[in-house]
Amino acid sequence: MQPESRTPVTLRESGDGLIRAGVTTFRRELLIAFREKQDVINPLVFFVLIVSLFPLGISPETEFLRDAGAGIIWVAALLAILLSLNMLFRNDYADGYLEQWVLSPQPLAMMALVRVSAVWVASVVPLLLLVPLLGLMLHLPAERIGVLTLTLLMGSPVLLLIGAIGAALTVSVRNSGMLLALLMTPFYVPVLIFGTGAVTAFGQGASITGHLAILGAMLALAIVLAPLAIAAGLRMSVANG
Amino acid sequence: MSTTLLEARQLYCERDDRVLFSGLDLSVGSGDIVRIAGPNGAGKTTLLRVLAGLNLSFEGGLSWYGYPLHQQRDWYQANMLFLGHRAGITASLTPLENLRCWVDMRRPHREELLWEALADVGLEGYEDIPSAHLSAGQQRRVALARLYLSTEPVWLLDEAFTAIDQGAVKVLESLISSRAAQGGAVVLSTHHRLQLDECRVLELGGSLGFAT
Amino acid sequence: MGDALMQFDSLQSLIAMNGYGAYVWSSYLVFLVVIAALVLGTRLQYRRIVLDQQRLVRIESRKASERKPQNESGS
Amino acid sequence: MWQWFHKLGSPKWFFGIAGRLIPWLGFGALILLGVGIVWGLLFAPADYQQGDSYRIIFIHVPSAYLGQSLYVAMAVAGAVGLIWRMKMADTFIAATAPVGAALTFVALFTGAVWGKPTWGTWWVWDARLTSMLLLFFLYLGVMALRRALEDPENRARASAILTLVGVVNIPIIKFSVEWWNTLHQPASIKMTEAPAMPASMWVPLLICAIGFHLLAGWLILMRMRNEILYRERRARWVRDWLLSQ
Repeated sequence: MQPESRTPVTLRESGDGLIRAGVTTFRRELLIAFREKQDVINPLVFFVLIVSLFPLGISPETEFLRDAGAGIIWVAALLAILLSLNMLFRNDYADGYLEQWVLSPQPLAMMALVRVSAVWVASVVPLLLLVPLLGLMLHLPAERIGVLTLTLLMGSPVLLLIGAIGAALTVSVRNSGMLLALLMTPFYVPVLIFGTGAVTAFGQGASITGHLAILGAMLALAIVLAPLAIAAGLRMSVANG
Repeated sequence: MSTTLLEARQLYCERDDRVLFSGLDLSVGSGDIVRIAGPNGAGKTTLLRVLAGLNLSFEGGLSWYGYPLHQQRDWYQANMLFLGHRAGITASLTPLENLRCWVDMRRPHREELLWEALADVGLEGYEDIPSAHLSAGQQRRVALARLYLSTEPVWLLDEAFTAIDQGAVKVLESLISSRAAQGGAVVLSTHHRLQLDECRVLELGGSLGFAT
Repeated sequence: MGDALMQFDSLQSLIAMNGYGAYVWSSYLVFLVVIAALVLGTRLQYRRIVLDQQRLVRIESRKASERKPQNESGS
Repeated sequence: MWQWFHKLGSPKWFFGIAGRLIPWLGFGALILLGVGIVWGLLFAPADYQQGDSYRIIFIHVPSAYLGQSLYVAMAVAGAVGLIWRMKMADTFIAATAPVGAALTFVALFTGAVWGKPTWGTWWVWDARLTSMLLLFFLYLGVMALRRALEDPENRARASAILTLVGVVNIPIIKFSVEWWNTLHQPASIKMTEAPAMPASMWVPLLICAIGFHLLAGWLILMRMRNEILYRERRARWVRDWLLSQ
């Protein structure tokens, strides 16, 4: 059996099948997340752990927890996302799949966006499912938990997209966990301010449409600009392997 | 003369204070096999990564099919397969899934082709166990299975023959020559003594690097 | 200087600055310290580079002189 | 076209130009800062509200202003470095980051100290001070990333990307911090805008501002020359120049 290559040489115009490549990247990320459950569970446990520190550390009175609850959950979610970001590209960089992925004939920024959204679905949505539970733990009234979950729903993709820029830049750095947090946390401040701002405004009976509009604007900006920076960062990290 | 697929003009590259190569010209046409030879650390890997468009810190011109490469990145990457030091196999996925993810990013494929490619590299029965349980040599074979599936005319193989046993060496050599025979072009670096007669050698390190 | 004339009649009043002296002078002190640190850092950086270069040249000239006695055996 | 741009940023040419500029910048800064600070400290009249504590303004405002404009300058250099692959752009970022960080720190410290006599607390979560604190973290981020990446090419590209991401975020951060500040800050403690200053106050401030710019230029050019000497240390002209020192 002459080991002839299975497929003839064909000079292709350029990579077609953007949808197929996107679906493949999305499905692959979910498959890996499902197979490596630990990488999804750890941030969740960390999230609950951080939230339960505040009543212990400060005070368990209902009155304090009701005021500070939204902020506590937001900061804990932010830190949990930062934790899971560190592993975002690391395994693929180590085993060499990252350079194959960068070399695939598809627009890298688009693929990066698909990949980050897959990670959002795989590891951040479970986080959001925990928010109502933690809200009750912190004696938050039901509607306020609803608003809190809504702001996190809009804010967490922004946190993930911006954090992925840092992950792409530091993927070739050895123990880059702390470095990633140092680089990206200043960029999280606006999202944190308007996320918690919406909940406090709702608590005082004020309308929150303004806050949600700004969160939406940040989300749109992140979706458009962040993938470009992520792609540039990945090309840089993969350069000399 | 065969159509030139990949061409490098006056390549210059330095890394941590050493000039790896300067003034390097290389023209690879269809049907060519070029072996990059030179001692370790002479810049073989760097040159291959420059040709693959991964490494951007070099000076000089690179063109694909006559067009400047940095303007034709997608078109070039659709017609080029790069195999680096690391196999690029994800441990938590099975060989089948690894191959499927790789091919799906490039073109539609028929499922049985994957099974046949894995059979060709001698991995029958291992298709659907997680790659983590495979040995390094077997993982390398999964990467070689891509060559069976590859319709890309240009192959860039870095240390192609490392960590594979004698049987696989024969297979790889015939694959390379058949790719060149079909009008493709292969640029590879290896320490293994290659039995391919019609292959040009590009010497790196020491003398001025140009295609002998 | 327009209507700006000397505001403080004595050194003591200048230092005290109607009670704000501590704040004003500490700010200017920190400013001077930071700028001095920057200038010093730049100077040290420069000196280290010059020393490295001179060491490099010495090593190379010594290597070159060692190679000279035996016959030139190719670069 | 690409080659021509690359030649434009040739280190040797820049090294010579910077060499001639540095003495002028140095003396200019010395004279202007000398005059500005002495005038501000000794001759400018006390502020009717804040008394003499406002004299800190002569170093607080210029350093705050420079801290921000240097980061924007780094982002511009980053863009130039990414688009035209010019090595000098990265030399500028490498030289400017520490200077920007130091000046932002000076602005932070003097702002906090200025707050003490005015509102009785060492740190006021005022919008501008908080934004400056975040800007200081951005500088530390750039410097930390540069130290973490060994390969010069990666370091250049990574810091260019990070400064560009940063410069896009600075207005967003300032806007959100300002909004957040109005929400939580009772009006009385709001840091007063620079009061309508009589000539005897804003003239020394202007002199100090120009002096600060010359000082920053002086420091940055010196550090850029060091970077060039290090990066081009194998070049013949560097070797001769260094040995002639």
